[in-house]
Amino acid sequence: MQNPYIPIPVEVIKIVTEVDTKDIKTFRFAFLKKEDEEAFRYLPGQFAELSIFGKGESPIGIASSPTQPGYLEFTVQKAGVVTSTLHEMEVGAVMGVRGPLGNSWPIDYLAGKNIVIVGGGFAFTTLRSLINYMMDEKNRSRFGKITVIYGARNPGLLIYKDELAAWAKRDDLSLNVTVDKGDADWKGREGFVPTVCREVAPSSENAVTVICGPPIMIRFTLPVFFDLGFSKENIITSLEMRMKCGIGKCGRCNVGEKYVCKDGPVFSLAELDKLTKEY
Amino acid sequence: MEKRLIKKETLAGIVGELAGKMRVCAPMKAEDQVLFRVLEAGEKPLVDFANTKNAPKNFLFPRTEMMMKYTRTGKGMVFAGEEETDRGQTLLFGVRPCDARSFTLLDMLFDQEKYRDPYYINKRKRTTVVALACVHPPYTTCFCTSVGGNPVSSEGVDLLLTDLGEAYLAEFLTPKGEALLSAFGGTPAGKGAEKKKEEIAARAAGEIASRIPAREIKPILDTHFEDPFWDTLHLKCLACGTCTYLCPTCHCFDISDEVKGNDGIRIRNWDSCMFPMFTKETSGHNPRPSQKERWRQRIMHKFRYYVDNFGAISCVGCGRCVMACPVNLDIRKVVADIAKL
Amino acid sequence: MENVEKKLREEAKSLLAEKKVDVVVGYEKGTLPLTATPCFITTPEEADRLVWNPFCVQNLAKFVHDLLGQHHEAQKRVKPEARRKKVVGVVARGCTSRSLVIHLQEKQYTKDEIIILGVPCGGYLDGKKLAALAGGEEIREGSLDEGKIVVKTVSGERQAALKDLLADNCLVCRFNQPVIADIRTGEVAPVAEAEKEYDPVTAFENLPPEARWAYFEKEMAKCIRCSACRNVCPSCYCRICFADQSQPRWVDIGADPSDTQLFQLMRMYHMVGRCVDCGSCTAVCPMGVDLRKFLKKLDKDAFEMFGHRAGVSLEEPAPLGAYRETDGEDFIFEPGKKIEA
Amino acid sequence: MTEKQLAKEWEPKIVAIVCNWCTYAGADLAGISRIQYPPNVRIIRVPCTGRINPFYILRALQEGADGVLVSGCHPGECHYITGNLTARRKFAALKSFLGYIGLEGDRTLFTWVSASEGDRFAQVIRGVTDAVRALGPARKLVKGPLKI
Repeated sequence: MQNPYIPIPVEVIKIVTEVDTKDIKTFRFAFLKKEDEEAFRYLPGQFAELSIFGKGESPIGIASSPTQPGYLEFTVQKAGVVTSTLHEMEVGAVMGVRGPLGNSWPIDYLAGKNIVIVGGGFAFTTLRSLINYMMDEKNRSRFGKITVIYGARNPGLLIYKDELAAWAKRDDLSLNVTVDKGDADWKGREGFVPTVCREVAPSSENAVTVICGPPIMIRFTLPVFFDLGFSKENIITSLEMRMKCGIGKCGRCNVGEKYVCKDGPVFSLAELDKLTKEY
Repeated sequence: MEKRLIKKETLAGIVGELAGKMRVCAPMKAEDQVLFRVLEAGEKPLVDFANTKNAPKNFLFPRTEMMMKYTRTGKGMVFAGEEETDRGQTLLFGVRPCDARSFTLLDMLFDQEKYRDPYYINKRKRTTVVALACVHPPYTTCFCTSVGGNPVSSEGVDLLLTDLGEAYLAEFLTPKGEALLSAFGGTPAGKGAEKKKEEIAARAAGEIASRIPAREIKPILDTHFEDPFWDTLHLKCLACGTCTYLCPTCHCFDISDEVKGNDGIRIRNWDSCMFPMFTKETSGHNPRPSQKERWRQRIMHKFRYYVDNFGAISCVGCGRCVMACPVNLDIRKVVADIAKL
Repeated sequence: MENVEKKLREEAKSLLAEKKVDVVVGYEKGTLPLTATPCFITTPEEADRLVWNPFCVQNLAKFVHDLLGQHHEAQKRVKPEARRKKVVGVVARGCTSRSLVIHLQEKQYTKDEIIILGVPCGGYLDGKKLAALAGGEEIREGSLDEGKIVVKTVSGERQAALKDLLADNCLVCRFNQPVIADIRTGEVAPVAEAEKEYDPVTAFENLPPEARWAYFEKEMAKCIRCSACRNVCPSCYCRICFADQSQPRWVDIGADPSDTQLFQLMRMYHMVGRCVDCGSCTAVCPMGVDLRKFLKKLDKDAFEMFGHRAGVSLEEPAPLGAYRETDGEDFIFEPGKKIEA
Repeated sequence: MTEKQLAKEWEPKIVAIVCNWCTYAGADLAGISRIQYPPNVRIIRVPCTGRINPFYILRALQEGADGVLVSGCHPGECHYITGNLTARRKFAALKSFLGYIGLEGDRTLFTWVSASEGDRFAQVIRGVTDAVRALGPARKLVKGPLKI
């Protein structure tokens, strides 16, 4: 029997400090064993337990896309015991990854539709995975128009700056980056994500929106999409809950009868409506 | 199925003898309590007792269990191996039918198709459950019949023993049970014994004093997630883990690491939905911020979510939580009150 | 006692009717024989549920702290002009009142937030002694009449004098009356043998160190870390207990006995001069750990070393928050001087 | 190696938690003055003995220290005026409690060494090392090897 609790050994091969406050870093891991890499088949929206021996595990969304073989990336904010230790690690360190876990963004459902991606702050990670997945040349034709609205509190807190610049140059993706408040060097858009969504006003015609961000942003963004005519089936988000096992056993992350780790983290609003309001 | 009669006075000796050959866990007196523990060779277990203070789930899902080991190297800690699961066969003697049923409920969770829990399953495979049917319900707080069990239930049992007076009727229900045929010996049981058992079963079920509408509350829970009922229910709850730790069906756990020198282990420990830290996130946000939400979770999990997911109530009616709750927050009363909503 | 109960209900009723309190924390009849359980009365009509008898075990000050603590937290999220005071009425005997004093000393709330319904106390029934009376069998019925406890079990009826079944801490309690009260509901209860208070501690001190260690080790091995002792204790109110902290993690929760020993040692040590010997922790422990054996030592030391009795005076702070220049120094190491264990 | 040999080669490990202003300076002085004392002590410097959480002492024992020494300024000489006076109460109660549960008295030791007492520091360390050596390796409250 395969033991779902045993992490896969990986090595840190690259670390990028994403934000000015230096508390969000992107870690790139390479698998130590080739067979592990082949077995680790994932889709955007899934997560994995980052496992630091002696400290424990922390569930983190996978930020890289399966179209980028050879490595896994995770963007991690320094917060608890595990993430703080991770932030002190250097290239070459060996640790563990356990996954992939959870469901994913519903790729098959998204196929053939126009996609509106709305991200806030550091919750942009699995959305980035989705964007890179869809923008991959093998996949791009499967999706319609792609609109991205991404906001952070200030320019220094925007993550994946290089990629944002690259996407901005593409004509098969409409990118709208905003900050709550700019600084002297900021030439882009200013304004909260919900406001920008209203301004951009993507059509709900054959469209699905994928939203991920802080609860307050989601709360104010949802009415905008209702007004634009998006149905609850076509608004998709990802939940966060404290997790330990990641496979629906340890009992803490359930919302109603669903386990966020096993049945989620991705739910449509229509699905969430059926669950108890405990998140 | 093989049925035998075993002379009453020989039973403890048979089990004691087995203890020399395999790992036998059985109820034993420990100061003023009766607890399951591993027998020494030849040690005779209690056969005449009400029920144990702790649930036998401890032998399949221990309070602390090692998951894996690792060691420190120049590059960091590296994986050094899984827990060695092969600890030979275990005989779990003297399990009450309600507790044996708890194993089938735990199987549903730990032995799900998609993610199977190797630690639990390996122990479960190697454990033979010898149950002692309740000829009389041991406590007035017993309510097994309200949650789908009964005093002579054979669910989760490999060998069921029913006290017929001078002898035990031994029913060897499964291959694991049949493996004990030669050790238990006895004489073939006839129709008379079977009839006597049926009488005993009917009488014992009738003697169950606590009856609660456990199966009736599912539709109420479905629609009463937000209800003023939850606002006061929890007030006297201490947020301790007594109910969940003694419960035969509670299975929540926490995973943590321990390090000594260059060696480390990852272990899992029982956790409890009653603890504030259970769902507290690193950010400080807690989706179940007070004991209200935690109590609701406990009730919902047992009587609603488990039914949704597995079609069974996650309670076997052993009454341990009723007797052990330090503030007498009686689950029987809670369920009865919900039925009135 | 009956008159006390009657007066208590009347007083609670009028406090609630006149809206002088939002809630009265008291005891009501439990669901098991010979038990009482904490209850929260919010309307005058419900006040008749209140009982006062020797089955009232837990120290209710814990709930006062919880209620007011939660209220203070909730008020932080309310605009200043909309903030309101919550007043909690509490049925308090000697030990409960001392815990309230500790809370007031430690500025957990102010005196105008509580109304103390003082009750005289002659001690409460000890669960272990009662279980022993019942021969370890379930108590199916029980009664208390004229100082005599009668219990019915499966094998018959047994009886004993109430005074022989009182908890050890009650037998040596010098606070049969509350130390502070707004309303007093009864005459002075009989004074216990307070002069024998520290006898068991002294006896334990006189054992050889290895015997003491063996006892400590044995008792701690019973602990299942359910936290009932900590959570029921009125003096244990840290928002996040050291045992729950993850940064740093002070104590592990795994299988090593030293972790449990350290958890208990440290929790108890936090009680120096703050333990009112209410016995709640010992009473609620599901595994029957003899916590009082150790806590009473801290009480004795606080009194002998620092002249402090917990929760007796509103002016005198807990001993570890203060000092005197003349405090004893016998324990200070001097090279060449031997210190006895 | 037999147990006897192990015991023979055993050297006590002692954790000394000392205050920055007096005892640590005293230890410095002992060093500068080249006063010899046994190398069994690992020093942890804290601002004041009043800052020491008693759990430090227990954790040191749990992690395998054979003895723990706490030392600060003499009463009345605390850099923070009264830190060591409250500490004195804490440690008096702790030591008494640990003794009560049967822990050897010489496992946890408390003393005062001022900045000018380099000599006394060395003496204390000698005394403490002898005392702990006489007790042998610690067995109580010690965390065992990692196993379930």
